[in-house]
Amino acid sequence: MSAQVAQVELAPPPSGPVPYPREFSIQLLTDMVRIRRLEEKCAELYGAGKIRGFLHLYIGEEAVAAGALPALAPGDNVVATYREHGHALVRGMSMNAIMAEMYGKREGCARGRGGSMHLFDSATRLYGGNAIVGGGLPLATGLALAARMQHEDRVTACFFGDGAVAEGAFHESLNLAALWKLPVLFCCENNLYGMGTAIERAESQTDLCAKARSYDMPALSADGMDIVSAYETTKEAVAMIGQGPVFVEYRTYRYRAHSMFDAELYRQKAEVEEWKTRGPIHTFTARLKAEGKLTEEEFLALDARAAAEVAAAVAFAEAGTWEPVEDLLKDVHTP
Amino acid sequence: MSAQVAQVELAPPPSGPVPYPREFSIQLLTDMVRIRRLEEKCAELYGAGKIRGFLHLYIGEEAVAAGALPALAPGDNVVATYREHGHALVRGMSMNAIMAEMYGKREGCARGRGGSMHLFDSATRLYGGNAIVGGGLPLATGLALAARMQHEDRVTACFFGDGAVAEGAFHESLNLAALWKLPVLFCCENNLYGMGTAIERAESQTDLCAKARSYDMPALSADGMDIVSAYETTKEAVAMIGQGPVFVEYRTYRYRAHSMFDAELYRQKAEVEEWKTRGPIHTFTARLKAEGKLTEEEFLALDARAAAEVAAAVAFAEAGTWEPVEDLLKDVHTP
Amino acid sequence: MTRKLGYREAMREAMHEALASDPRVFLMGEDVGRYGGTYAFSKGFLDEFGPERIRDTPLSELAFVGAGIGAALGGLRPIVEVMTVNFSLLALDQIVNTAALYRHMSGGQFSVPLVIRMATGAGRQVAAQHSHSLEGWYAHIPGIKVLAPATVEDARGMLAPALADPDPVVIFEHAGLFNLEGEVPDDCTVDIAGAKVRRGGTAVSIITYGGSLPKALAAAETLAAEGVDAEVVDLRVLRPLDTATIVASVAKCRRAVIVDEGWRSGSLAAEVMARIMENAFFELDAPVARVCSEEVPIPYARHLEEAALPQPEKIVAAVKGLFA
Amino acid sequence: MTRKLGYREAMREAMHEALASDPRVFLMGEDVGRYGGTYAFSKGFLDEFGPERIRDTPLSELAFVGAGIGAALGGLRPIVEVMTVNFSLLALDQIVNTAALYRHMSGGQFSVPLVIRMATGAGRQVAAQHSHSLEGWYAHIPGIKVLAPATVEDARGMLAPALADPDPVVIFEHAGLFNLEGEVPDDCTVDIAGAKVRRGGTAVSIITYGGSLPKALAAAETLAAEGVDAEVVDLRVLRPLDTATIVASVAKCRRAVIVDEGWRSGSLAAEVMARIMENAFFELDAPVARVCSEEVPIPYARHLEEAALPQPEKIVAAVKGLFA
Ligand SMILES: Cc1ncc(C[n+]2csc(CCOP(=O)(O)OP(=O)(O)O)c2C)c(N)n1
Ligand SMILES: Cc1ncc(C[n+]2csc(CCOP(=O)(O)OP(=O)(O)O)c2C)c(N)n1
Ligand SMILES: [Mg+2]
Ligand SMILES: [Mg+2]
Repeated sequence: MSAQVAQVELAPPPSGPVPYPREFSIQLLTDMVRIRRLEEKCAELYGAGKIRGFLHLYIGEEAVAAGALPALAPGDNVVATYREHGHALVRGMSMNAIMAEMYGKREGCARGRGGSMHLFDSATRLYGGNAIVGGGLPLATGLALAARMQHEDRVTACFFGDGAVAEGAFHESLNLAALWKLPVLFCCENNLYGMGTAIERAESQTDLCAKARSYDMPALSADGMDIVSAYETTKEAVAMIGQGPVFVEYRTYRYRAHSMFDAELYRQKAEVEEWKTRGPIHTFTARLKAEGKLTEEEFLALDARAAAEVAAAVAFAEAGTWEPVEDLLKDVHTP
Repeated sequence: MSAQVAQVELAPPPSGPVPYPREFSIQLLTDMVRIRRLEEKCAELYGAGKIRGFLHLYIGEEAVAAGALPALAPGDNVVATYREHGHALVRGMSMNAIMAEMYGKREGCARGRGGSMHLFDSATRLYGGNAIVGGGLPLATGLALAARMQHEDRVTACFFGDGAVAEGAFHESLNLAALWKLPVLFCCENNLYGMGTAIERAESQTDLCAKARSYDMPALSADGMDIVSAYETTKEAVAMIGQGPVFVEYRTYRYRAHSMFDAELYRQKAEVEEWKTRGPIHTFTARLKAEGKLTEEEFLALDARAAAEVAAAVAFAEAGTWEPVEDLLKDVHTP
Repeated sequence: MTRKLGYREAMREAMHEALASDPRVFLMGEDVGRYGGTYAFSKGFLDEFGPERIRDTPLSELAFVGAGIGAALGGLRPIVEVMTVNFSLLALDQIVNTAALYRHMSGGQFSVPLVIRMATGAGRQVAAQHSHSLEGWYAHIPGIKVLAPATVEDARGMLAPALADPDPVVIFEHAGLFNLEGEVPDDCTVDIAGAKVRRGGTAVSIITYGGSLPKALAAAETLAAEGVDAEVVDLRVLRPLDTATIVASVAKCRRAVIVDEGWRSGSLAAEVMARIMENAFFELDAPVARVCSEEVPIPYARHLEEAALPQPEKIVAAVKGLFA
Repeated sequence: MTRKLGYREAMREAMHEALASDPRVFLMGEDVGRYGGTYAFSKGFLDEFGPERIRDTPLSELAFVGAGIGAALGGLRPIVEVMTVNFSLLALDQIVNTAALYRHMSGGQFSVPLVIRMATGAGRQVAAQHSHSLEGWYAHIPGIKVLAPATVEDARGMLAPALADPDPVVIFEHAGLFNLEGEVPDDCTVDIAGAKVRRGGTAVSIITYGGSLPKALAAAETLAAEGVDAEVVDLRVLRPLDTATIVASVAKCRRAVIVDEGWRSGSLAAEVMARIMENAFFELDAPVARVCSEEVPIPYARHLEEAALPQPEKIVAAVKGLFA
């Protein structure tokens, strides 16, 4: 009774031509690989006790952040969740700052005060990391309000999971953004589960785009395992933003446990394996190779560069310092 | 700029045959008149300082409670709002207990502890009166859950206003009820305003039935100025409940101010006057007369009985006693 | 120079001034616009400043408070009005988990210059769900400042420094004060740094805030007539609490009564007593007493409501108890 | 007879017993079913009791807590699990404005026999938004009872009387205790009426609850080694507070330290100090001290988190301060 298979028909693995020049294609792939390598290392470091607290891995979902964020402009705002290493990285935070933060070191983006769930970066307009499910949606709505009132041409992209859709915050924020026609891109990472609860057990209506449309908001659905779909759909959505908010659903899948404390009793191994056939990195790599945009040597080289970046980040974090305990009360208020 | 006209096309006044026997027709009319006379007196008593605190009148909306509640069975549950005198009365609470409660007397349904916004009656399964907008919806969902789990054939009717639709509680409750297929009748009294805010300024999608349907929940719309429409639609909805919750919108209008502190700056007098042409009592009276189901004498007689009932309730309340101050801490906990 | 002003008008003037002088300031909340403000604080603003800056919101406390946080992060200076503290429970997640923590969680990268105003308190027979006095809860949260203007002058003057503060500030306006009138200086500049002695005295220190201040002052008058010279301290700033002023008054008077409309157990009064315990124990001639609300949901009936709340007579009795 | 039991297993047993013995009892909350419970408290329950009685909910804290209230009114005995106190902010409106007030507002017509359980506290490096300790807030609300099982025996025994209580009961389970092991009697019947002395002593009374109890006991051990015989009082029931036991201990020891993981200002510790002020002032040889969390959102880094929270060393130092 406990295990269950999510009730979505599994689309065939992403395939077909990649409509981008070689360089951009490789950038997309590289970002996915960077996220993957970073997080594989994080899992290892968690086991080693270097990273503590909650750690939520994005492995399997890389095409979403790596595909969606390049569709944004540098002046746009990004709001994310506790599963946001990928977003921070692709948005432009240095892997060093991310890793040092997870180590709890002073050289981390939040001086070690936030950890994995609280990556912030004012330089790239990354407004967190938020450990409250749905907590980012009202915030994003307000950021968009500020942009509109100040006549700034700025989109606010707000990432959240399928689980967040059940929260009152989702409803109130979508309505407010639609009512006031605010430039918010609601990016729902639908990985079919909120912790151990499959979407069928959380939503009476599992078509999330239909839900978004009930606010009179346009909604698009992307294949979140296909970086081409993620990028193209996001671009299309951004172009529609002038008239008000847009909702994008990215249908994706989490390969790892929800967090490091999850025995995964709620789904069958076979389901995970099936989804792995749609893996965003290997399918995209295969497509690029088929098109002659990438050779195995090139892939190995970029993978090695990602691994080197991770190794450097670990070294950076290891060499980092601890915020002095005397500074404990710092940054509760603005000096 | 301040005043505005609600953006709904005004339907013609309710008309046409009344498909009920004389007795039931007159019962429906009588209940509307009882509410009206009760509340006119309340307004007067508020002016006289006999009733205090918040007082929200239902005048203009009587067809909703008087039409919807007779479609329920005695074993059904009712959850209402702070604008619930009518619901309490039609559900079967004595006018004496209502009036004494508003006086703050011990003989009131809540021993004077609740007042106008908190009418409760265990005998008729009236679970309040709730002064928090949207606060009753989760409660109703739970009452329905209890009924379902205990195999009781009991509907829970939950009344709330158009303003409540923007609350997260609405979203979470409708989803939960639809997901679990609970026997809740969500009764939305859409009087076009939440306090001074017209529905167009509160909802990106003003078709509330469309919103309800986004939870995969059937939704019906009734003319809330027409007691026949209110009764028939509610009956139809109750019959559909076996499969899960049903949403009913009653399109209605509040003739009086939101509360006793409202200068009504937000709407034009002309709008109110226009809606008065659709008044639930006079249009229904006219229809009954036209069909020969009611004479002017009969109307005057039932109106006089209502007035007498109100006068008796006032006398009852006036003669009531005060809960002793020594009992202040009573009923914080169950003894 | 001074002039006569009402509390309501004072708040209105303060908001008007802020809106007129800083284009980043805007007002957002339920019925602040077309309705003219639940308590008429913003009457006429919509016509003057337009719907972009005077924003009627849907009944979505969580989202519009959160939107205020976002707007503050985005460069604006929002005044978010939550109609009453009772409804703020629906927005507490955003206030506590986002606004208050944001600067710290981001390692100091972002500040949230947000002002949240809300009516608080009982006394108007609006019953259990509309009569909370939860200032003490808010005063527990690191990362926010909490203000309680209890005089017309503070109602007029506290908003400007609150808006100038780079971090979130929550202002509690007790509904029982709205019809208060007072003489105020033409220049209503006030600090939001600490407590103020509203009435000097030497025999007992009555420490209070918000809606209980007039009651404390009334009690002091009664006591004066009976020869007891009470000092009345208005906390004004509930977080951070001004321990120095509290301690100075208590050290002088050697006796103290705390008056607080919050329910007795876990009230802000308890915190004031704890501070006195920690900082002025040896100055005390008697244990500090408190007059709080009874531990009951506030009842509708007037006589029960009155019995549930702090009243001047109870304060007088508590003071006398200290000398018994 | 006694046996060895873990805190986690104790909670699980208690729920199992309730579910098995009373068909009106059911468990509802996020991931209580298929996931096996966030902290594995309900592992296997779904298979044993079925999805009607072990209800996985959507992420809708407000609605499912409210639904618990309705279900209780409708004749059931729900155990509603809110994953952690941090998320309970989203449900506070229903807890305060509905559950707590319901009986009083209805003039005694309806009671709400609801049990809400939630994890609380810091200490696992889960940072600012996941580390609140808001027991003190809940203890402020009339109409609810608040429990804090800090021993395996209480974890095993408190649920049954909570379910038997006709009114809402909130149970706080400190995540730092989940791996606690203890010897428990075969019959784990406990009351939910008051505090308990966990360690007898005469020199100082250390009063605490929940996750801080093991720290207080550790501090008492250290102090004992240095010749200071500390008594440790476990409040257990945070509302209503057991003033008598507090006062008896303080009157005996004449010195007291309150240990509370809540932030210092407005902490439950302040209320305990206020009660001592009111009831045992003349028995005190020194002002009561408190060891609370620092006034900072709980940071992620271990060394900062440790510095922010009460620790045995801080308790020892505070006790020594009383004798200085
Ligand atoms: C308000 C709130 N409730 C519960 C939790 C605990 N929690 C953390 S993540 C999570 C699942 C969220 O699922 P989803 O939104 O689908 O995001 P995903 O983890 O799948 O990326 C839960 C229940 C929380 N952090 N916040
Ligand atoms: C959560 C909450 N927010 C605000 C209020 C103040 N308030 C009371 S009634 C009301 C309007 C509600 O409108 P609607 O739901 O349409 O019901 P109506 O009054 O029109 O019957 C408001 C804003 C409240 N009681 N509760
Ligand atoms: Mg998910
Ligand atoms: Mg309405």
